[in-house]
Formats: sequence, structure tokens, C-alpha cells
Amino acid sequence: MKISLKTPKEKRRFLIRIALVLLYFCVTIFVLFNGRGHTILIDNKDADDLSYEAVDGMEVSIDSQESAEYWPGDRDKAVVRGQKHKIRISFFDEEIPEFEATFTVPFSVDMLILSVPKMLAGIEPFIETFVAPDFVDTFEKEESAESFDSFEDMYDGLQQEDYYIGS
Amino acid sequence: MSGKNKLGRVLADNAVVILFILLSVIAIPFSGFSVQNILQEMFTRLGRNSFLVLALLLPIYAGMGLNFGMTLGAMAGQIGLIMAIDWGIAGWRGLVFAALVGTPLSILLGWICGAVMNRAKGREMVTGYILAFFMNGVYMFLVLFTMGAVIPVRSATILLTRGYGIRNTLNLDLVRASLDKLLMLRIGPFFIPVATYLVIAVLCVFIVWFKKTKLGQDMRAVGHDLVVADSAGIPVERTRIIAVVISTVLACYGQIIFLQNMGNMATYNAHDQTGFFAVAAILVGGASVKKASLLNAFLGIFLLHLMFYVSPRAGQNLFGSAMIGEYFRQFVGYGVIALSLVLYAWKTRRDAVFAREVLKNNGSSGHSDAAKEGAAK
Amino acid sequence: MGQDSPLLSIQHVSKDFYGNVVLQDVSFDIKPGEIIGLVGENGAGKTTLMRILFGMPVITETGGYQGKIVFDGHETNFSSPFDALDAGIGMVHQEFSLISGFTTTENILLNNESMKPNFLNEVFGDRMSFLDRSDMKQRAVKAIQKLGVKLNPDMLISEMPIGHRQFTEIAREINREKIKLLVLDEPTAVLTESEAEVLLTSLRNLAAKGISIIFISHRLQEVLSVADTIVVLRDGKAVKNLPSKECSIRDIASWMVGRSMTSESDAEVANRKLADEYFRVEHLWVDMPGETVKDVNFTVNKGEIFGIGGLAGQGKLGISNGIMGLYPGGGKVIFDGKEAPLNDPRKVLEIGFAFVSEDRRGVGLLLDESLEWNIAFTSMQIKNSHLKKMLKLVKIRDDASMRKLTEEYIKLLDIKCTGPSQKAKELSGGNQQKICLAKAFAMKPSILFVSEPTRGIDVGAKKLVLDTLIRYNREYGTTIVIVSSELEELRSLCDRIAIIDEGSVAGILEPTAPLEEFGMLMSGAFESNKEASHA
Amino acid sequence: MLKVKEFIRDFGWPRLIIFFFLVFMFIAAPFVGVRLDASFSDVLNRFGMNAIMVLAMVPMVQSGCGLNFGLPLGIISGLLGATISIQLGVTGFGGFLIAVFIALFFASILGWLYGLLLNKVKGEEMTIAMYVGFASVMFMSIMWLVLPYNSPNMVWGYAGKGLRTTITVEGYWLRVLNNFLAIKFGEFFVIPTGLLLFVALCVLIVYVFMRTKTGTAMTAVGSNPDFARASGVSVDRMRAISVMLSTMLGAVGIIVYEQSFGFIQLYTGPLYMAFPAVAAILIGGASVNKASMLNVLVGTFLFQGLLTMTPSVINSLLQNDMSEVIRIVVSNGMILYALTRKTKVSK
Repeated sequence: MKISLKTPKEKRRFLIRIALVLLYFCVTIFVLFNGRGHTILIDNKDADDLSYEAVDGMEVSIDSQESAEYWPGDRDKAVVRGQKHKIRISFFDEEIPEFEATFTVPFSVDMLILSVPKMLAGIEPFIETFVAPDFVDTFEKEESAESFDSFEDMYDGLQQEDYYIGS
Repeated sequence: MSGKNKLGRVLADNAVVILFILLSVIAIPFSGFSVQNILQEMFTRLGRNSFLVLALLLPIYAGMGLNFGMTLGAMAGQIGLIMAIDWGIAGWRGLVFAALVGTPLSILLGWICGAVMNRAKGREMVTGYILAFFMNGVYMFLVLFTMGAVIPVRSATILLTRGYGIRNTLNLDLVRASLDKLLMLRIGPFFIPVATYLVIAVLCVFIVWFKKTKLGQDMRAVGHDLVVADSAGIPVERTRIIAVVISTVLACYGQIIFLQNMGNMATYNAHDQTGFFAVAAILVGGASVKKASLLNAFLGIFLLHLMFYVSPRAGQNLFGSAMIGEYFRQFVGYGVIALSLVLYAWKTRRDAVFAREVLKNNGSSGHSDAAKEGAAK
Repeated sequence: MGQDSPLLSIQHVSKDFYGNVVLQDVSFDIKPGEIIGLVGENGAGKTTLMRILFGMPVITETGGYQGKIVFDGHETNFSSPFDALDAGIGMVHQEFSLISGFTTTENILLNNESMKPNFLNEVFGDRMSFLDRSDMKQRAVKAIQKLGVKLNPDMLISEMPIGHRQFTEIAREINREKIKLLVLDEPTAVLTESEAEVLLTSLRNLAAKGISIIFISHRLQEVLSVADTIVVLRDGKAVKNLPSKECSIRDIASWMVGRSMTSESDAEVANRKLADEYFRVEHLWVDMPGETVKDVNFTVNKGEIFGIGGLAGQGKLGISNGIMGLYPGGGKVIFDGKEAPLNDPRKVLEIGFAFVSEDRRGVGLLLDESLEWNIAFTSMQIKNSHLKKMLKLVKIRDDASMRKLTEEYIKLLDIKCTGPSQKAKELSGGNQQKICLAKAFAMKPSILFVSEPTRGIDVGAKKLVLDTLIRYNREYGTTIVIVSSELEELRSLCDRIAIIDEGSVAGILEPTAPLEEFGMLMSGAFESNKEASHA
Repeated sequence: MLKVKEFIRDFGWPRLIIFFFLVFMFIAAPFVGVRLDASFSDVLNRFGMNAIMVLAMVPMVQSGCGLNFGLPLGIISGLLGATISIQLGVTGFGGFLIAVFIALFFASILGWLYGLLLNKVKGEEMTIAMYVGFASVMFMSIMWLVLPYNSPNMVWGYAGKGLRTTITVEGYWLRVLNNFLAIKFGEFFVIPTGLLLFVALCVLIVYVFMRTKTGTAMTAVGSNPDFARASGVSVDRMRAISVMLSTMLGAVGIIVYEQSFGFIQLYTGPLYMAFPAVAAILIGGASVNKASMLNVLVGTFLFQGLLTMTPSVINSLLQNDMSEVIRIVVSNGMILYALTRKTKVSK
């Protein structure tokens, strides 16, 4: 398409189109960051060197999801979207006031550990990247034949129709 | 024309619809499904398939027949979904992301498809069909060999163990039913995916509205008569390409909607029969190669999927073999496409003869008796 | 706009196609509001002139033209018909350029619709505007009123009588705001008399509103009654240009066809003694698109060369095509005392008919096959010739005999080719025509139908083809029915000539009959008062 | 130079690329540890297996019905012949011949009906052929379950009825053609003489047929139906005959394929079998409306060569299984090329 910018109409259209392209990228980036899912493992454990101690009992909720109860040594997970999160902790010991904080997680990390005791003790970093050692293997079983012997085999895939029609 | 003849014409024009209603009426009691069960399934399937079927409409308006090349759009949608899963984008945002990635891809593919079809005027359908096969090879190359090798893939979990290429089955848990669940309404015993229906409604509005634009009018003109449209200065080839591009983009979105409902994706097969099911559905609804409406699309989805849903079970109960029902529905699917195409080709010939006779009646203007005699024959 | 300055001035326009001169120094003017009647035989150059006016690509592709065209005060040289439209010249073609599934309004405003802008124009351009249906209807109604006819703006073209379709086309042209000149190419050819009358009236209306009109028609009465000025084209020259009041139909007819005749064959033709009736056609009708035959009667004597002439679209081509069973037809064809079957190409070939089609490339030849195939095929299929037995089991093609036959005809008809196995599409038009003749001769026909034998071939080849036909007739006594648009050709060749007008025989004349009589018959000017010449 | 250019234009660059690709693979084969003699023997065998099905394209292309995507109809007839022959329990050459005769019987009936159908839908043949083929395959899938076969070699053991998905022809007529007069050179190289002779016979029959009066008329119908009609040839009849012939060849073709392959593939097996055959004849130089015996032989050899060589050579060269992709792209690309090429039939 030849873009000439002679008339004001054409100029206006050109600007609007540019704006739309920008909008396209903005929306893409927005859903990319905002929709990005992270799995946060919430940890309530003592430090190895006992530099901090697990909380005796608490309810933790992230981003006003349903809260979960934690006893010392517990670990549970929450799946969240986006990078900025709010954590709310209410303690079983009613004398301690509720704790609220916000934190950000790095965009590129799928799974992290949030250590509540560390956070409460103000030790940085209280969030660490988590790498599951056996993660890859769990998917191994799904593997099916990945190459086809012939034309006909290739189209045998079509008989996976059940899948397709969804019966 | 006598009344009997007229009735015959009406029957012939709607033969496919009538046939399907008959088949369904026979098969439903044998399937043993409850009405509630069947209706719920139909609600789900309408949401799942409508978008794909509606993607066929514009090329039909533009006189290019049934766009078997819509598979290309489905591939684009799948690449978008792979990206979304790879980046771990959850929920409806994942779908939007997939659609945004798929859009430029499907525009490009649609453009190619339209250009190829412009080189094969008169046999767009078979060309689109083969093009879909051809692009399937390209898609395999892209997804099976370059993803993870050339195209960076973050998440090792979606790759084959050899380190590159996407797994044969992709788990779409992150986005599963995220559109359907966005606004799930419960009416009595039925669950209605309102958000999905809203998206489909928006598309319907778009199509109705598009037909009222200048471009829509041009498309109709091109579809009715390519030569006249060309001589009136309408850019015929460009208009045809636009029709295919829109169809491809819609197919891309349609495939994303379809797959979010299914919840998993056969990376190398999911798109294979997209065109087939959409085409069969719209034909079952009474559309032809040259004429189709929203009503045809929805009626067709309902009838085809009703048949697809009940026939395996009916086959099981009737013949003691589920396979019979399974084969039967595929037979019906292919058969209905063949039948519609045959009926259409036959009808075109009949109408041509009819039109010629009208022309002759007008033209002869009582000049001679012989001509009238000829027209009467 | 000065009353004297012409709207369109064609000045010394000449045009040749590769040395074949089709227009020679043609000049005439059109004043605003004037109607010019442009008449001439087929091939006189009318079409080429209009193509030049409209800047059809075919003109520039073949080397442009000489001379000047001044429109509305500016010298113009349109590069496409759309430029001409923009400048204000509209054209209504003989064959309808309408979309039959569209309404009158939609057709009148095709690609010229009223649009309401909306926000999507900013993104996707003007084509995303809504159509303003009510405004479109108003504009259509206005155009229809301007034309002064009754048309339903919401009716589908396919449901309309032919006449209304023609009006719709004209309405489309005059709907354009700038329209100053309207060219109508045979607008009345498909109309009934009453419809034609309405059309003529509306043309006068338009002219009164200041629109100039070039009216091309073979119906001379109509031309005379509607046109202010008559321009007669003959052999590429504007031979007459004078007010219509000063001429009669008879004058125009003779100007149209008035060429000097080659008189050599006259004497011979006159002296020929012909045998009795051999072939007779009664009440023949043929449904051939564009060449409908309605009611044709004639007889042909044994050994005669019978000519069928007439203008394009009048049905002369339909006669031979119908008799050969290529288009559905009815009536009676009696050959050698027996009734010949219609609608069955094989049967008529079997009883000894042969046909050289006017559609050489479409029907006459297997373009992608060798000359051997082209010449021998029909005879093989009908007469089982050129077959040989293989292993006493099956009969297969006898390539050697096919080659021999082809070589014979290559020599006999002097066909320029590299050999019998050359592909037919590689030959020139004249040589292709000879192949078609050879194909027919190879059938050893009792009666030969030849349709437009010289169409689209050069002058030298024309003579060869015609000589071949005469020779074949004289040597073998084969009866020949020859259909041609070129009167000249028929007169030099035939024993008698039937002129077809509107699907039936307008009259049958001796080749020596005065030219204007032919012209009159062709122009439908006189009712068949020449039946007397029926042999 | 001009001649070379013209040749390339006529022949088409895709074909040249494929040709040189194959040559390249034969050259590269020894370097990546693929045995040339074994490959070559394999190519010969596959050539023989597939040639008749490719040959089945010729009559329909020649009569102007386009590429025969309806080949599954012929294949079904062949499968009927094969299964009935096994049901009858005739072994050896006799069994093979009986299969062929029964197949021809069914093919002639189905083919004729199919031809009548295609005459009703001129201009849309290819799309319709494809779906008629698919539908008939699915219909027969039901039939395989229902028809009263009871040979224990063929029916499901546990149900006692319904044919198996793959049926072995071992013990009946496995490789009867391949082994007939087979010549062995060393360990890896075998010339399947009988198979090649049978192919030659079929090619000869079609070749002779195309030269009879009817065959000539058929070619003329494809070349210019109006010319043929004006010459007194019944266009519809010729087309029907050509479709019938194509279907019959398809039926014989699949039986020849099976005797070498060793198995009868039922149910959805024949669904996409038309595509390799279509691709092969196009690679051989045919167009949508012209095909010759030479196209069949060259095309089958090139295409099957490609199918044999790419997996072994490419996979050992690139260390992956890219050959499948190459196959899909090449065969469908070739069909696409033929469909979009401006046909040279000038009208």
C-alpha cells in the first residue's frame, strides 16, 4: 500500500493507523505481562541455621484468593497472574496484627518459592526461583510416536477424530 | 410451472437439510440419550464450532466457494496458542495473546491463499484443499523442527524430549475453557457459555454489518459475476484476496475458541479436519457453494453435531458396534459434502437451462411461432 | 459551452493492425446534444473506432493510432476505459454488462454507490463505508426519470424483460454526473419494436438535455428517425457524413455496401446449370446464444454454392450450427428426399454432411494435437478410416495412413507447416482454416457447410480459401452452403444468397442483384417482399 | 540457450528441482552409509507396486475429467476382489487372478456409475471426486464390519465377524508377482521381474487402448470437447468410459500393491491413497489435462525414488526425520503447482 500524506484526511488516517499498530503492541505486551502465570510455592519452614523460624500457624492469601492454613513446615502453592502481588497473612495468634505486603516476581520465572518467615523477618531475598528437578520427566509418558512411517501413517492421525469432534 | 413441480424444486433445494432431520429423528431414540443431555451437548458445541463455520461465509459471498484454505488460519491460531502456553499466559489473556500473535500470521497466510486461488479461478475449492495439505507440511516443519531449535521456546515442558519440536499433544490447561467460564450462566439444568456466545454474536453482527459496506457490496458483485464486476472497475482480485484474508483470520480465532473448549491440542492433527467439519456443517444447514447465510451456519452446526453426537451411540445400540456409528458419521460428513456439491452443480445446470428459456421467451417477442414452440420444449 | 464548438471531434484517425488497415483518415464532429448515427457493415471499423475513443488497452498494445481526438476542448488519449468514464463518456455494450442477481438500483450504481463514512474508514479505507441505500435509490430513480422510462428500482435484473435490462444499462451510464457523451452499440438489437420505440424516445429526451449520443445500429429506420447526423463507415473510411434529413434508407444501404465488385465470377455463375432440389430447410429454429434462429426456410440445389449472409447476431451462424446438431433446434431438414435428424451431430455426419465451424479455435481444431489428428479424426470416428488391425485383435490408429492423408492435403491446399506432426495451434489463422477445410474434405461430404471461412485471416489466405472452395465445388460437384458476414465474398462465390435478419430469411437474391437491395434486406428495411426470388 | 529455457518452462522448475534432488540423494547415499543397491532394489519394487495406480490417472486426465481424486472408488473394488478371493480360499497365482477378476467386475460397475455422476457435474469434478472417494471409503468401512465374511484369516478373532484392519495375504498370494522369475544379484539387489512384467502389460494395454478409435476419441474429448462433439463423438459416453477405465486400473493397482506389500489395508486405509498417485503423475510431467505413459513411468519412478531415498538419506544426513515434511511439501506442492499453472489449452 502506498502511503501518501498529501491531504489532511490521509494524514489523519496514517496517524490513526500508526496508533492502532502501537495499540496492537501495547495490548500484546499487556496480556503478555498481565496474563503471565506464575506458580508461587508458599513456604513456612525454619532456616537451616535457624536464623529465622517458621510461623506457628497462619492463614495466607495472595491476591485475595481463597486463603490457606499453614503450620510450621508446610508448603503449599498458589497460581497467580501478573507480576505484582499482594499477600495477606493473618496469624492464629490473634495478638499479632494482620500482615499485608506487596511484592513483585520476575517476569521470566515460572515457579518461585516465597518464604513467609523470611519475609516477616525482613530477610532479602525472600523470593527464590524454584527449579523442579523431576519436572521434565513427569511429561515423558505422554510421548507418543513422533515420526510417521509413511503417507498413510501420517493420515492415520485423522482417526484421532474422537479428539477432534470431542465426543 | 405446476404446483407439483414447485414442490419438487423446494424438496430438491433443501434435500440435504431434510435428509439430516430425518436421519436425526431416526437416530435419537436409538442413542438412548436424554433430551437434556443432547441439548446441553448442543449448547456446548454451538459455542465451540460456530465461529469456525461463520468464517466460511465471506468467501462464499465472493464467489470462491467453500474455503478449504481456512485450515491455514487454524494453523496460525495454533501457533498463537503454542506461544501463549510457552509464555505461560493464563486465562482469557492467554487467548487474547494467542489471537494477537495469530492475527498477523493468518493475514499473511490468507494473503498467500487468496493469491494462489486467484491463479486457479474456477477451481478454488480443490486448490484450497491442496494448499491446506501443502501448508500442513510447512507447519510441521515450523513446529516440529524449528521450534526449540531456531525459534526460541522457553518452556521445556512443551518440547519433545529430543530438545526441539513441540509435543504431539499440548496441554492447554492454562487457557482451558477460559472463555467459556468467563460468563457461565446456569439456566435450569443447562450451562450456557455466555461469553463465547457473545463473541459469536459480535461476529454475526460484523458479518451482517459487513454486507452493508461498500466492500461487502463489491464482494457480492464479484461473487455474482466476475467479468461484469471487473468491467465496472471493481478490483476483483484484490476483493477476492480480502475475502480470503478475513476468512483466514476468523478461522484463526475460531480455532482458538475451539481449542480452549477442548482443553488440549493435537499439535499436528488438530487443524487437519477443521475445514472439513466447518464445510460439512454449513452444507448440512442448506448452504450451497454460492449461497450461505447465518441461519445456514447455525442450523448446520446443530444438525451435523446432533448427528455426530448420537450416531456412535445409536450404532452401538442398533448394531452392537460403536465403530459402525463412528464410520457412519464420517460417511455422512463426507457424503453430505459430495451430495451438496453434486446437487449444486446439477442445479446450476438446470437454472442455466431455465434462464435461457426465459431469455428466449422475452427475446422472441412473438416474432415467430417456431421460437415459442422451441421454448416450450 | 459554445453552440458551435463540438463536444467531440475525431480528426483524421487511422489505425492498422500489423499493416491491416482498419481505419483510414476518419473525421467527424459531435456537437453537444447531437445524436450521430454511426452505420456500417461488420468490419467497417465501427468497433475499432469506439475502442480508440475509449482507450482500450488493445489499441496501445497494437501500436496506437494516428490522428487526434478532441473531447470537450482537450485533446485526449485515454489509457483505459475508466479514464474515458471519468472524462464523461459512457458506453452501452451490445451484450449486457449487468449483474443479474442485483436489483436495478444496485446495477445502476455498480461501483458508484452512495456511501456513508464510518470510523472504520480511518483504518481500512473508504471501502469500509456503509452503503446509503435510500440515497442510492433516489439517485437510481432520478437516472430512470431522466431517461424517461418506467423501471422498478427494486427489481432483480434476472426477473426483468430484456428491454428493461437495456434501459438499466443506459441509466447506469447517464447516472454519472459528468456524462456528456453516450455511445450505444446496437442497443435495439434485442428489443421488441415497441421497446425500441421507447428507447428512441428516451434518447431524444437525453439529447434534449444536452447529452450527445453516438448511436450504432444496423436498423436504418431507427437510425434515421433518431439521429441528427448520419456517418457511414465503409472499409475504414467515413464515406458519408450528412444530416439525416438529406438521406433515405436506400441511400444509406447502398453507401454501406457500395464497393466495386470483382466481376470475374459473374459470368460463370450466371451460366451455371444446376440440378434439382437437393436440400431443404423448413421452419428451422435454433437456440444458439447470440445467434438465435427463429424460422428459416430455404432450398439448395445439387451442386450449388448457396450463400447465407446478414449482420452479426441475426442468426445466420445459428443455421449451419443447428443443422449440424451443435445447438438445440427444431423444424425440418430434408436432404436428398429423406428427413435428416436434428440434434445429433453423429447422424448428420454419417449421412454426408460436413461442417467448417466459424469458431475455428473453439470448435474447429484440436489446438494441442497434431495436424494428422485434426484432419483425420472426424473421418476416423465416422467412417472408421485410418484404423488398422493389430495382431488381428484390436483395431488401432493407423498413423501411417493418417500421415499420408495429411501430407496429401498439405500439398493440395498448400498449407504452410513444418510437417504433419506439427501442433495445430502453431499455425497461422489462414493455415488453420485450411486444416479445417481439409478435415471436412477428408469426410468426402455430399454437402458442405462452411461458416465464416475467411474470418480473421489475411487477404492472401482469404483468396486461397475461397478458391479452394470453388475448386472443390466444381471438381467434385459438392453442394456447399456458405455462411459469411462478408457480402463481397458471398457475391463472388455463390449462386444465390439468402440474407438473414432477426432469425429468419429476409430475402434470397442473385449475386448480381443491386447492392442496395442487399443493404435493405440486412437492415430489416423491407419486409420480405423478395420471396419471389425463391428458386 | 533459448531451447533450454523453453524446455525448463515447459517441464516446469518444480520437476527439475525434484529430479536434481533425487540425483543428489543417489549420489549422497553412499557417503552417509546407505546401500545403493538395496535402495535401488527398493525403488524398483515400490515403482512396480505403485505404477498401476498412477496409470489409473491417465484415462481420466486424457478425457478432461481432471486428476482422479476419486481413486479410492477403484481401490475399494480392489479390496472387495482381494477379500473375496481370500474368502474363497484360493491360493497362489489363481487366487491373485480371481481377486483381479472380481475387482474388475466391481470396478466396472462402480466406475460406470461414478462416470455418470461426474458427467452431471462438469467443471467441479476434482472436488466432488475427492468427496465421493472419501464417502465411499467410509461407507465401505461400515460394510467391512457388516458383510458376511467368515474366513478366520480375515475376521476379528474375538468377535468372529467383521474384517480386521489389516489382513495378511501370506499363504494366499503374497508376492506372487514379485517372485515370478525374480532375479537376484547378491544379497540386496532383486529385480521383481514378474511385477515389472505385469506393470508393463498394464501399461501396454492402456497404451494400445489409447490408440484405438475409442481411445483417440477420448483424447480428443479431453483436448477439446466441442471439437469432439462436432465430430460426432458422444462426450458424455467417452468421459464415462474413461472414468470406468480409471477405476478398473485403480482396482488392479491396489491388488498388485497388496501382493507385494503383504497386507490388505481396510477401513480408512484407502482414504488418502489418491494423493501420492496424483503427485506422482504430475511429477512425471503430466498436467491437469494431458498425461502420457511416459509421465506415468517417469513420475512413479521419481516419486517413489523420493519416498525411498529421503527417509534414509536425509535422516542420516540431518539426524532428524525431516523426510516426512519433505514428502508432504513436495507431493502437495506439485499438485498445487499443476492446479495453479495457467493451462495451455488455448481457446
